Amino acid sequence: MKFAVIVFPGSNCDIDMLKAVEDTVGQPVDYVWHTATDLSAYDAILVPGGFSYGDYLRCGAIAQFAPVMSEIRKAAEQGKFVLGVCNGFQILTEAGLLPGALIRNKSLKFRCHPVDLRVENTKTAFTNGYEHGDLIRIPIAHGEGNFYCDDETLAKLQANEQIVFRYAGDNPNGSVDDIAGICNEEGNVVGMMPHPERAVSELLGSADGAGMFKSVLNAWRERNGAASVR
Amino acid sequence: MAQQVSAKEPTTLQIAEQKIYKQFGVSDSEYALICDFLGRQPNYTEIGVFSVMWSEHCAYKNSKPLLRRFPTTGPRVLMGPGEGAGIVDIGDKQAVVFKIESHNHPSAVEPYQGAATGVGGIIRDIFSMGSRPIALLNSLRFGRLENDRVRYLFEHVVSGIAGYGNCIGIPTVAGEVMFDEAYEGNPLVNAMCVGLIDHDKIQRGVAKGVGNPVFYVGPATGRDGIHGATFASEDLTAESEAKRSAVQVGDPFMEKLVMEATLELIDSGIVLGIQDMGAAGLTCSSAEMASKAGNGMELYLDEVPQREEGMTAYEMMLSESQERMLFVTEPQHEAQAKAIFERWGLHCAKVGKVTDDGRLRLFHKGEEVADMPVKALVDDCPIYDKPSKVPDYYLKNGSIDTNRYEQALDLNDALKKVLGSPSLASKEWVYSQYDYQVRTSTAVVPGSDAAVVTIRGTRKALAMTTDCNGRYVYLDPEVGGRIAVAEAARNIVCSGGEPLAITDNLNFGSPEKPEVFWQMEKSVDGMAEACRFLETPVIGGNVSLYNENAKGAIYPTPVVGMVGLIADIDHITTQEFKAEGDVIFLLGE
Amino acid sequence: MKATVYVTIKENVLDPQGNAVQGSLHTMGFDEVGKVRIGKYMELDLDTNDRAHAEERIKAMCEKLLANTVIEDYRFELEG
Amino acid sequence: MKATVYVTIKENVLDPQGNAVQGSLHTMGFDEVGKVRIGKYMELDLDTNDRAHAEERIKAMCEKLLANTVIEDYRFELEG
Ligand SMILES: Nc1ncnc2c1ncn2[C@@H]1O[C@H](COP(=O)(O)OP(=O)(O)O)[C@@H](O)[C@H]1O
Repeated sequence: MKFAVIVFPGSNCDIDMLKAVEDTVGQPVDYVWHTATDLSAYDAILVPGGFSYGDYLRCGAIAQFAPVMSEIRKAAEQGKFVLGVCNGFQILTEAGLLPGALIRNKSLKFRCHPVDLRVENTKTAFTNGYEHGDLIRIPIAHGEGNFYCDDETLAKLQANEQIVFRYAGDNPNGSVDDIAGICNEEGNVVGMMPHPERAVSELLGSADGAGMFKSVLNAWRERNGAASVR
Repeated sequence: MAQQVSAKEPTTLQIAEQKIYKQFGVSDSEYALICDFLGRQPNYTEIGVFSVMWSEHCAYKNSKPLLRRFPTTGPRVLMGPGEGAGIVDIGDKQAVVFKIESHNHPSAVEPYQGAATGVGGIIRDIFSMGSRPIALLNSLRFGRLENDRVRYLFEHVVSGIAGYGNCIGIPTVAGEVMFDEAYEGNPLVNAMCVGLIDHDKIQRGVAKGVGNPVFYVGPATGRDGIHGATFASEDLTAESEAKRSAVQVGDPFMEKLVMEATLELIDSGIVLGIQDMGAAGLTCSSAEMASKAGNGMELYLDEVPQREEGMTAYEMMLSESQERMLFVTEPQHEAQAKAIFERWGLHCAKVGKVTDDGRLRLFHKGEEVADMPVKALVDDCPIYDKPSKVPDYYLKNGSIDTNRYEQALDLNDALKKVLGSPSLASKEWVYSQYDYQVRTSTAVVPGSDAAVVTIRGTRKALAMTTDCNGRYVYLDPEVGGRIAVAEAARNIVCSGGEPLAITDNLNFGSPEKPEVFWQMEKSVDGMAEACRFLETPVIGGNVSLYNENAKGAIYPTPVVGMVGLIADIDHITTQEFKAEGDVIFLLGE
Repeated sequence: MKATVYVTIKENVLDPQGNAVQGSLHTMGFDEVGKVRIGKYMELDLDTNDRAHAEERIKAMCEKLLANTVIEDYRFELEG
Repeated sequence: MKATVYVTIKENVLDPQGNAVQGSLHTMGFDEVGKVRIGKYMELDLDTNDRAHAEERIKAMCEKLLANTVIEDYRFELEG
């Protein structure tokens, strides 16, 4: 299985994401530049956190026009696995690959600390290794992670089981329905504010995020008929 | 020498007759010296360039004699003070690079941008050595939180530090904050950056190779941060004056691009010398690079990217626009260098040439507008030995019989007071705004003694901390100076590290006051003694003087930034009690 | 030609910044302040003299980049 | 009464946000766009009918909180 980590000008969790893939599933992984026009070689596309284009204007707003975005859109339509974390999530919503928008934290402050997440949907490619209702500890680090959508969209998200993670303790940013992560209707595109790539080793505080990388490898193996890993 | 381009600038004669140089902080005797070095009177651009090169900030003219008292060498020291940052060997052909710097005065005026650009500046010092920045620290002092302006400063300084560090993607892993009336109106904002480097990648800021081109990279130069004297010299209407600002605005996104491109450029092996444009921008970087190589430099100012129209030579040389670098390569590598910057969306302009005449010569609009000996600019600033005097408060305190005071009776009450003081309370409000985990190497996050950052691909880690208690230093500068170093060392040791070296930021009041100069002397002596004893040499630092408010000087605050090596990640220790039943020991008296 | 673009947060979307500013103004004693909404104000120089064309282009810029219509409304003015 | 406040970055102060948006608009093919400056736009409801008084108060709010006069300019309009 081959992973791509997309690098925009201003991405800064790209290295962390690549190392997390290496450390958790040991599969081939490349940095792919924002100007790339072909992602056909990759099975999973990871859009990392950071401050693409300085987060100027709105987080993720400018990145949606990078050449690689139309390739990501294509990959998503083909059912490939796409994960956006933090700024990556913001980019996916700005690009319309996921519904809603991420606005300023209610506190107006950047917040960096571990949070407890409840796994609400284990059917996505990135969460099949968890049990429904699992509590996992994963750090957040964002100033604009307050997920917003209108009531109609929220009802749809709930009805289709598109809410993947909810904050289990205090909601750190004021998001609608305590949402921390969502997926598209098909479940192959996931976006989340917390950073699973920062939670892949006990030395750094938690290894609860490793399951997401293992899940997607499983999903790929199931799809391709190879034996699954646990 | 050609007269100024702008008719608004004072003429050479006016500068001499009206003693305009005094507005730049150049004394009569310094002016006379400059005339000697030039063999004539300086024009406006030249006096501007001299004034910044001969400022305390660049020349350390009041503090150099003191800095010589620090031990600066050791078996592990690869580079001591003098370059952008010091470098210490950590084995396996790897080294750690670090330095601390202050941005006190800009932060007092515009706390968010002042703090942000302070962080940006220290990061440039680290990556211009060829080193990958891996962590940021800071040391902050404010007045009492009851004061509204202090709260404003505190809140915005913290968000400025967060704004810059978070965006560029370097974790802010440790620091300290204290509140005391002594800092009212004059907050201290010291930022430290730590980087990693392989021995064979170490760069210096030297303009090597006569005839080689000099390149400018980064955003266009604007009129930011230019000496107030410019404003005074122009016919400004009230309206145009209101529209201007001397404050520099940071652009961490731009710096991220400049950093990545610069590291890639250095990695490619074609850089002969590189330096960031910090204080006094183009002036300081060009003069210092030429001086270190024993060469001269010509700059063609029309080639300098400009953000505003009609900028004069003076304005371009003195601008402190942020996120800019100057580097030298061989002519045949020009295309390769440009291609690297282009990939990062950056423009790189050829703005000059290395010469053999030992002079800094500036050309603008077809004329030579300045011609100065590099050595005079960099090395020949007069050094002053300031008078020093034991302050009365110190003599008075020394005669107090402390046994006369009763012991606090209600210990519960005393404990509550101590715990409730903002200086001792948890700093979570501060550090939860910092992304302290990006780069996924922070093994000990803020909240323990020293922060610990692991080194990928090895079992090693680095412990780092900033410390100083200005009140102790005020009460007894020598002992206080020793305590600052010792406290830092204890924090490192408690985290499992062996102290390697320190960087320091000497924050003091006006050196013109003999009592302040005495504090400087004594605390430097105390720090130097502790450094010798602990074998932690001083590999770099920064001096910030004239920190005063209406009531006088701040507490003398020589902040110590220390880095230690943890040989194996299994040695990392944290502060908290681990399990019920564990035995507790008290070390020392 | 100069374009001025105003981007405001939609009525039904929470505006944390506006709320915070309102709160601060009250603490500072400006009790007469009711609702506060904070948006963006942009000035763009346009190298064109064709008003109708400029209008169309600015609209496209707003829809695509300058505003996020999930949470924001926009309007613009052209001048010169 | 309603107040509209416009906060802009002073002329010679760097506007990284404006620069980034300008660059992005060019990449998107909006080549006619010259300089872009981005500021803030605020709407405040005021519970008062005294225009002169409101003017004075709004000015104070701008100076103290709404604008950072070290790097920003402001202007406002009153209505209603
Ligand atoms: N300005 C700051 N930036 C980052 N971390 C900070 C800052 N101030 C304090 N901290 C962190 O908070 C913790 C406690 O700090 P402090 O109160 O100074 O205690 P100590 O000096 O005993 O370490 C430390 O881990 C320190 O790194």
